[in-house]
Amino acid sequence: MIDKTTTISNALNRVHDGHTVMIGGFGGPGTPFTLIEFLHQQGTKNLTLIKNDANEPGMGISKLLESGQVQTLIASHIGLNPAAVAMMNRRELEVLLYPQGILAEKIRAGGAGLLGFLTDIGVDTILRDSREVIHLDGREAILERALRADVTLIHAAIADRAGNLIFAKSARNFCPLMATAADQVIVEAEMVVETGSLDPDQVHLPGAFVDFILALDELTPEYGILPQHAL
Amino acid sequence: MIDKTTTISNALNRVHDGHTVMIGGFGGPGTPFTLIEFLHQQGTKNLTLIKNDANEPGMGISKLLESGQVQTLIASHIGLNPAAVAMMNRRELEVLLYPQGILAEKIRAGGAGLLGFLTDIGVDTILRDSREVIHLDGREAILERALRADVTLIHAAIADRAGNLIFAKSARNFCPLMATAADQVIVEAEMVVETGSLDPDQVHLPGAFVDFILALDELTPEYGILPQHAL
Amino acid sequence: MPYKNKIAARAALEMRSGQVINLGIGIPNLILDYLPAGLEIFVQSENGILGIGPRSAAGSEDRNLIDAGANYVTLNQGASFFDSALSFALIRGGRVDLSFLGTLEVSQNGDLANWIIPGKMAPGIGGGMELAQKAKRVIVTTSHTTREGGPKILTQCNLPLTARGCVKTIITELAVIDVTPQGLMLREIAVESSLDEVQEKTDAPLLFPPGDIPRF
Amino acid sequence: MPYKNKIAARAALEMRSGQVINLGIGIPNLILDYLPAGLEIFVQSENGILGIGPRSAAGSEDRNLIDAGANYVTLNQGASFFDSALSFALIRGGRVDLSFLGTLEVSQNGDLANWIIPGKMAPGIGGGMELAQKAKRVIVTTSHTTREGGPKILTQCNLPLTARGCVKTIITELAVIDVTPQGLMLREIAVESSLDEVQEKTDAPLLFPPGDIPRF
Repeated sequence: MIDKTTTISNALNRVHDGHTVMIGGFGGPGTPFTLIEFLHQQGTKNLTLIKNDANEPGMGISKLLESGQVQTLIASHIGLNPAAVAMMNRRELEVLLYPQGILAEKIRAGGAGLLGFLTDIGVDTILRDSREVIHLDGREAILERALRADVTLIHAAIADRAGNLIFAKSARNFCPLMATAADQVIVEAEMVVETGSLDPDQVHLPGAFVDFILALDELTPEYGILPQHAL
Repeated sequence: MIDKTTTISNALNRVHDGHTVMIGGFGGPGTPFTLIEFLHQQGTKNLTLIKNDANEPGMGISKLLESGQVQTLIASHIGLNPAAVAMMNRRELEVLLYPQGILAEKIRAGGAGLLGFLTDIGVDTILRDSREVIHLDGREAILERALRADVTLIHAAIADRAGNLIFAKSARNFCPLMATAADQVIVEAEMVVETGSLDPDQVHLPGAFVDFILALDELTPEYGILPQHAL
Repeated sequence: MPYKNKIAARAALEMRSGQVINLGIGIPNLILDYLPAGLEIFVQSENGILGIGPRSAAGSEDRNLIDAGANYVTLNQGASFFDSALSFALIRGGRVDLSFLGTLEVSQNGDLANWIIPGKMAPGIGGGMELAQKAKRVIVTTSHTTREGGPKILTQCNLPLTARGCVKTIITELAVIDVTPQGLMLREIAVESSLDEVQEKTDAPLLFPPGDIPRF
Repeated sequence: MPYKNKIAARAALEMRSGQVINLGIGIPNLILDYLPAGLEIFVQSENGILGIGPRSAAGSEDRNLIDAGANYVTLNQGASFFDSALSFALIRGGRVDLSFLGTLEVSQNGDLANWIIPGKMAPGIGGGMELAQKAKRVIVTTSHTTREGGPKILTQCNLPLTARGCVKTIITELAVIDVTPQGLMLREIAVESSLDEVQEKTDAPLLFPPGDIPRF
């Protein structure tokens, strides 16, 4: 049987200096902390990262930002990470910010093999000034290009050996979109089950989009409850 | 508790002469045969239908086509319905045909509140001649507009009273896309369950997209196995 | 009651059963604490949830279940999860009935400015621009004035806009104000405030309905 | 063996374990009957399935489970269902390794024409154009000539194209032909055929590899 599980080093040596890497997660849930930590240790640099947010100082992709491994971050909102904001303000990090759903659509468009899409979001704002604008039926529309990456890193709750994935609750977010939009897709999974044990109607992402699976041995504290966000 | 179940007449009197109506289904699975039959009996006319295919003679939307209730059909492939092909060839029915995935994207774009998208599908073919073409980085791209409808009619396996839907196997197809892209969405469901009984991770379409639910009392023969496609 | 809670409590009365509602960060996040009895709403969160309930009690958090403001939350009956693209299809496709947003400035014609102070604060737009532009109804919940006492409700915004003409109602600790084609119409006034105070702290002319103005 | 089955049996040998494969209507639909032992492939269907198995035996059909050709089918282990947009994301996004398509005409540079005969047949494009343009490899499975004996493999297509330069290999009952930058290269020839017959029925020059040409 096809078995896409592999070692973390075999998976991550596909990420090279200068690569564009999509990283799943919205805040903590869905963030592949283990893959990120290894990428941090591996020292791969000059990366362009695409992620909704910048996690929080000392956590997740902030490790890559703080260590200077990242040249450009494409995101939606980095307000929860003052370290990233400070790097952006000091121009140590190029940050491209998009409306959150527009970022999601750009990634999805890349995954769907489209060239781009047209939206009216932001046409009446200063966003327009930094965008491609075309005219449609006498009104302005912003043309947004599709985004693709060399590699996508995501976290899943369950994977079968063929790469079919199930996400848990709000950990789904950008993960399935990003998995469609990269040349190579690496998944860390909390549980790996035999192919055939998932209900085909309940698979969130078909295995065809997945190249490598890392079975997580343990969940480090980053995956747990963050006291600063609890009551 | 919110309860979106209603009678078929209360649901379908939202479909008026001249409306654009999206109808789910790919072949039989996902086709809302009961809603279509009632729309046929209701006699609503001058309709623009959007459906992947034209079903087969005497079945599903072919009833609406054959009775002259439809002015325009927007579809991907109508080859399994010689009655529809004949009407098209006699110019009794206007038929607009798109590549299947482009049709799906046009509907999805409407549902996602986009104005349109850009694709290279068909740029090297005669399709190009009947499309809007723009230039992107020195290459031609086809601009496809988003599609929306006044009403969408779809079939689901399970609905809860709040409108959360689960589709069965290949009956999913265009149904969830079309449910995002209409002002009013009417669902016929094989089973209606109490709100709270579906696993939130297994819902295929969130209830926010659903306006009316018809609980099917019985499945007419159209829903069954079609001998012409069996071994 | 702290002013933020007063605003949230008043804002909660604007919701109707069956509505799909998005709650922004800050004051909007307090609204669920004042949910009127019997009201059944579906709270959407940009990170792919419909059907959020109150915040999780200490010790009962689920590591996989946060809202778009990173708070651990609970779920109501009938909830569902989906990806970020569908979440914003729901928003941009017009299925969000009501969006509560905080703001830096709001103008008399409903312009909203709440995401950037050029040269000072620009952490990103998040989901706010799409909510502001596409929700069926946008209600701003905000302190009536800035921390320094300056007006936030203006004839026109000075900061870059989030969306133009999107705000339908402004709820502050002093007043409930509707944005109408004629201008800002005072709908309600706080029991501890006065017409003079509200007008003084509002940098745009206010219209008054005929008769007594209800208090809240 | 009928010619269609002969083509399907030969085509089956082009698949590799782990590949995502789309099977068009007609001859491609017969390929699963000749799946080499031990080969594990993932058959995708445009209507939202990955992991299709053989057609359902009479009496065991599932009313909710058809392929894009309307045949009742079975599922393999590891199958999944999804909507039509994701199904074509899989196709246009480049995750289909191999697409088998029938054709009306195919040219020496790999142009494919299989969806329209102007004024005569135009039932729609279906998923064929996207598969032809975006699958990593396109193999045409077709009778070598038309029903009337005319050539289908041409110097250039006369019919409107489905996609330009997309075909990598042509498999007929007479030959396996690769489309190369230099032209059509004969890779294999049917045991009951001859070089002369293949060239005679092909309206484009054929290149021959050095040495014996394998038979199938």
